[in-house]
Amino acid sequence: MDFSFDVIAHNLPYLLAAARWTLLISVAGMAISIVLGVLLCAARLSSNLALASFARFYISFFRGVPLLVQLLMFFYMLPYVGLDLPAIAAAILATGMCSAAYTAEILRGALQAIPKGQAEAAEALGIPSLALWRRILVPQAIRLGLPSLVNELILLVKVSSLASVVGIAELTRVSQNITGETYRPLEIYVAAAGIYFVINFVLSRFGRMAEKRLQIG
Amino acid sequence: MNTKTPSAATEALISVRNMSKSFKDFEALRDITLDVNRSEVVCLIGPSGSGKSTLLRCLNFLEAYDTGEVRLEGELIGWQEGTAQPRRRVAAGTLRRQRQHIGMVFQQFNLWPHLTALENVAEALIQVKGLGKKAAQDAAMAALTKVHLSDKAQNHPANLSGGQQQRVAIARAIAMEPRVMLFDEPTSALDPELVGEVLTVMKEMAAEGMTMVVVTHEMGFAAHVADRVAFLDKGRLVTLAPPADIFGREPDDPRVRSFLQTYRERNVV
Amino acid sequence: MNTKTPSAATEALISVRNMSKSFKDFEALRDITLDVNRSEVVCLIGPSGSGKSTLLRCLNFLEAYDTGEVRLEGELIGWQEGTAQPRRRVAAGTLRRQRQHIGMVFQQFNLWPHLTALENVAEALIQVKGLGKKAAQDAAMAALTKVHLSDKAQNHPANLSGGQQQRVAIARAIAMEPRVMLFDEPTSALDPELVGEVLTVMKEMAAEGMTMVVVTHEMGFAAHVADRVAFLDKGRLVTLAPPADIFGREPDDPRVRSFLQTYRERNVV
Amino acid sequence: DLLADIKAKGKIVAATEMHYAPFDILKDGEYQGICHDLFTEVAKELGVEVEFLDLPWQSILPGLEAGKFDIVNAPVTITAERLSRYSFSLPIGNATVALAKKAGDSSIAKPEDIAGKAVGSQKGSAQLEQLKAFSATLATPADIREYVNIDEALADLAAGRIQGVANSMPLMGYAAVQRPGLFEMVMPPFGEPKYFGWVARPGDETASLVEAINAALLKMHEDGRLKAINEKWLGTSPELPTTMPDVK
Amino acid sequence: MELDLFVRYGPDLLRGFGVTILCWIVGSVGGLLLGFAIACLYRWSIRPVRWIIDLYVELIRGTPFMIQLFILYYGGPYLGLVLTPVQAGILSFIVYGSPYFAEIFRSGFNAVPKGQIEAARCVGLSEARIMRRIILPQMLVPITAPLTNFIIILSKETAILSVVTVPELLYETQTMAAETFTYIEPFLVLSLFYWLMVIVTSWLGGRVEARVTRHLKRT
Ligand SMILES: Nc1ncnc2c1ncn2[C@@H]1O[C@H](COP(=O)(O)OP(=O)(O)OP(=O)(O)O)[C@@H](O)[C@H]1O
Ligand SMILES: Nc1ncnc2c1ncn2[C@@H]1O[C@H](COP(=O)(O)OP(=O)(O)OP(=O)(O)O)[C@@H](O)[C@H]1O
Ligand SMILES: [Mg+2]
Ligand SMILES: [Mg+2]
Repeated sequence: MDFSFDVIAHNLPYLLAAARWTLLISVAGMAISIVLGVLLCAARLSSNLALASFARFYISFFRGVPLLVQLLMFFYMLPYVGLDLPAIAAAILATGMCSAAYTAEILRGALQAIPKGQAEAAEALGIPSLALWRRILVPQAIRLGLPSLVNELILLVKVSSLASVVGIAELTRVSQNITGETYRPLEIYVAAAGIYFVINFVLSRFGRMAEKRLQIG
Repeated sequence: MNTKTPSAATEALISVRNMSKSFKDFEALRDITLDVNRSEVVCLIGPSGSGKSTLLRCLNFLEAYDTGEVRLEGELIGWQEGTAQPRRRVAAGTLRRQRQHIGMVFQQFNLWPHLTALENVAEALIQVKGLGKKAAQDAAMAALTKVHLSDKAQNHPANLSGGQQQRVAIARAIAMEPRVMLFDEPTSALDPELVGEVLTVMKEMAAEGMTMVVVTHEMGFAAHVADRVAFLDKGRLVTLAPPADIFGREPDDPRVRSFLQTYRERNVV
Repeated sequence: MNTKTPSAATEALISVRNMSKSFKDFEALRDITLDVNRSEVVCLIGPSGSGKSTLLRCLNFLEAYDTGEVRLEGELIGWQEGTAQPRRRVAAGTLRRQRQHIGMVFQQFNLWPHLTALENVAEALIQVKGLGKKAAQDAAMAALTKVHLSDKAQNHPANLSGGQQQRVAIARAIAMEPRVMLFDEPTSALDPELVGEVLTVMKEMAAEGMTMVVVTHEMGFAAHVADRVAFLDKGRLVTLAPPADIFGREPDDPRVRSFLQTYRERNVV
Repeated sequence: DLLADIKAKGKIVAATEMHYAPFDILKDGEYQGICHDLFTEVAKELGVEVEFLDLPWQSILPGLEAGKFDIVNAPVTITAERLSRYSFSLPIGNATVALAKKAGDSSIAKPEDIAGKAVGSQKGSAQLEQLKAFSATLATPADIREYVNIDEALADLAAGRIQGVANSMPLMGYAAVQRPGLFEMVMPPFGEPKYFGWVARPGDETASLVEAINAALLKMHEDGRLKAINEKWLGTSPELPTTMPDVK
Repeated sequence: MELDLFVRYGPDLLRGFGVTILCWIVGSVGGLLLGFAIACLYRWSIRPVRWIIDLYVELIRGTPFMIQLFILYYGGPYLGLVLTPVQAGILSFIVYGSPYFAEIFRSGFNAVPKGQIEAARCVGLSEARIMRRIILPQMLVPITAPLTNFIIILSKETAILSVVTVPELLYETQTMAAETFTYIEPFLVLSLFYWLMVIVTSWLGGRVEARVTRHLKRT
């Protein structure tokens, strides 16, 4: 096999340029995923039946329907109801909203492992439920669920490749395009994998650091 | 020997009427009726599993009692006034307001493990009392100093000894300056010296007009601090009397008698 | 007053030599030297944070002590014999064998919340002692009965009162019939009556030749059961003497004196 | 009417999947290829600017129907079933199936030599149908493997799992030119002649646009631009019909 | 919507669905076991081994499955590793899932209070037994949801197996789409089948959760 580093060297700038889109979608998607995930999780556990069923439905829908289909719906069906989003907004929203369903479940799992007494102590002090969530429950749920959350964020980085279906030239798409022209898939894919790896490695190490910092005792 | 004069206030701050509570088929509390007057200290004693913690938890509605009433300053706690069975809970905000004036120290402490001792105490001051961060920390530090823990303010609960954790829990409750304090074995993990100190803190609080309900296994403690002592057995309130009547002479109730018997035998140092 | 005759056995079962333990910069134990003879009961007393729990945890190597030695029947616990600093740990299997003969009751109970009371007790009987399921359950039930909990055998810890949880923890340890028992405040959550009963159980165990190290805040308890009492303060072993010497007359050490002072004042019922 | 709208805006939006060399190539970040050159000329004829979009195939038809772009300027093989659902332009390329083999593989000299050998093709493509039909006429049929993308079939050819790849002639030829040491074209093409066209939404709304495009193509037939562009990319120029081919 | 398409392609689609389910279940179970083994190894080993495990986790987790599969399947033969599509698909699927599962398990280990493990050690339970009886049942409380999540995600990652010609669901729907030039129908089929798998997985996850949180519900 002749593995050509020249091909990689020649195409690296284009791959890196494409990686910027990947990065943008990932980072913005993560923000949506976490904020919305916390809210969904709270709704899912709420005693308000309407809220709880909405959250259940949301989670079931966004986990159930393939993200590809969700993206197409965001981009191509929303215009029919008069909401024409720019491609990048559709990509960010769809990935973020889909990921939020998973994040919500991770947090819900972690919350169950927090001893009930802690919420009782807050209740007994009259701490409002918003503060209870913000200060007591969510920080601990994030600590407990951190490895799973990092998993989810890494998946989000990778799944941002689907943004190509709304016409965004992100990393995977561009590497496919280059492959189509150079007929050198191995080289190009190794290079693309390298870029994904760098992004995810940073994310993952960040997660480990946070884990260390949040460790108690 | 209890040396305090009986409290002058006569109006009941907490009034419990025919209150019962079951866990599935198990009747943990049966038909409890009990008044706690303003500035009064009532100690709950009784064997393990007799329902002391459950009674305390019903007072601030951490357990929803089944039948009967619990009132604080005349206001029904937890349930909506005058609703027939099945009863309806009050709104969350109302319950929160009601609870704000009822401080509680848990048997298992229930500290928040991700916050330092200081943060554990300051949290409610910021969130409920609305103090600024600085003011809350000062107040929290003052409360920790009261229980001799200012040097461990920055430790997380996992790095505190059992007694230290218990004192943080006490500091957390007293910092809120509630009208009533519920203590669930506040000295169980303390050494004799600290028990004395916590007792002093509680005496001061009582002198300042704090109403207290204290579950304890320390008879000496009950004898010293309580205005009245309630003896629970198998979910029933068997005796409710000033400590002198219980500890000073042979109690009438055979159950109470045998309970105290074992205690006396052991404590002849 | 301790009425037991001093133990006849003289060989040290546990022998602690110049043992120290720090948490980061904090010296929790300094240069502890202590022998516990066969069938002897040693009580550890001292203020909160003085290192009592830490000492107990070093005895079965739950905390790896930094310097010095802990030996059980002559065998070094936890560290490999004769290795220089940095020391090397013994193999996991070896440590397990060493620990098997050291029972422990924790200050925080550490029950397994997903198992019922009975299962909590039976678990090690099946796995470590190799009993069949039925035999283990019978033995577990016998241990629970000893601590008056047979009726709560099927409850999970969350559905037990504090005292009940503590008794399950005691039953779990005694069911294993270890050679040494370490108790960390085994009666803190118990009412006087039960304290008496647990005490009886422990007395029986002592009579049967069980060696025990007991951390306690109950001076009466120490006076009744201990052969010797060790007083810890700020990580140091200040006094080690028969209880009569500590409780019977004014102790020489001023620290011990003031510690006991507060206790006496309170316990005049 | 779509054409009127496009003229009013002065811009036509065309979408394609930019990895089907030599028709659609993204080289050094720039869109190139036969379809690029042809459509640029067509847009000139229409008197409008052109904007090209790169979309994966899954997204092309939904996007077309949602009106996110006006036309698909990808080379799409014209088949009866597809014609029944969409409008096609006149042929813009030759889609007749041809074979590529590993360079230097002497066991395959002509298409018939694939008998009993493993041959890959693109799933769902018209060329696959042709290959199947051709294979059925052989004494021992070929072992036909179906790939989602032709890239992967070529990768497998390189890896040695298969001995041949069948796809449209221009594509096979281009692969052989790009990786001369690796791939080699097997002449001649086989099966029925097939053609590539561009795709528009069906119906009256787009009829005038398709007509205008066809008119532009015919003009380019005449003035030689079509030939020149093909020669630029393929070295040769295929015969392309000037009427819609008859497809069953 | 053309219903006769479903009749025409029905058998192929169902066969594709069968392949998808096969790869998904074998891949999930294999990944789960491998991930658990990795997490245990991590827990019980010394630093250098942990570094190697970390590297493995970062490498596999940090790169797209499609590219891993591509490299294994198309690059493998150059190193003498010739696999059939289904072999390559399932093998890479197991490997791909393992670091995610390992991380989830690792978080589970940390969720069990130290004191309980100490108590178990004190009565002489072996580490393996502590894992099975004390840690596992309790760590399932926080990790059942993330595990369910990831198994759901894996169900959709099966689609990537189509690049090495595993005849799974997406592969079949793409044929349908390419031949007939339709898209609504194939997407409908995809969504419906994936949704089915997701519903079953969430239901199972819910059952497991209900089972492992029983003791937490105060009566
Ligand atoms: N993991 C730890 N990290 C840092 N400091 C610790 C840790 N564990 C214990 N300590 C400190 O070591 C000292 C001794 O703790 P230990 O638990 O042995 O006290 P103790 O005598 O058992 O007290 P108590 O009677 O309150 O249980 C305390 O000051 C405590 O804050
Ligand atoms: N959630 C529950 N479900 C079932 N039974 C319960 C529950 N909580 C408590 N109980 C039972 O109710 C009884 C009273 O419990 P409670 O905690 O009030 O006892 P206590 O008087 O505080 O005992 P202790 O002195 O041991 O703390 C006990 O027998 C206990 O087993
Ligand atoms: Mg209690
Ligand atoms: Mg301690």
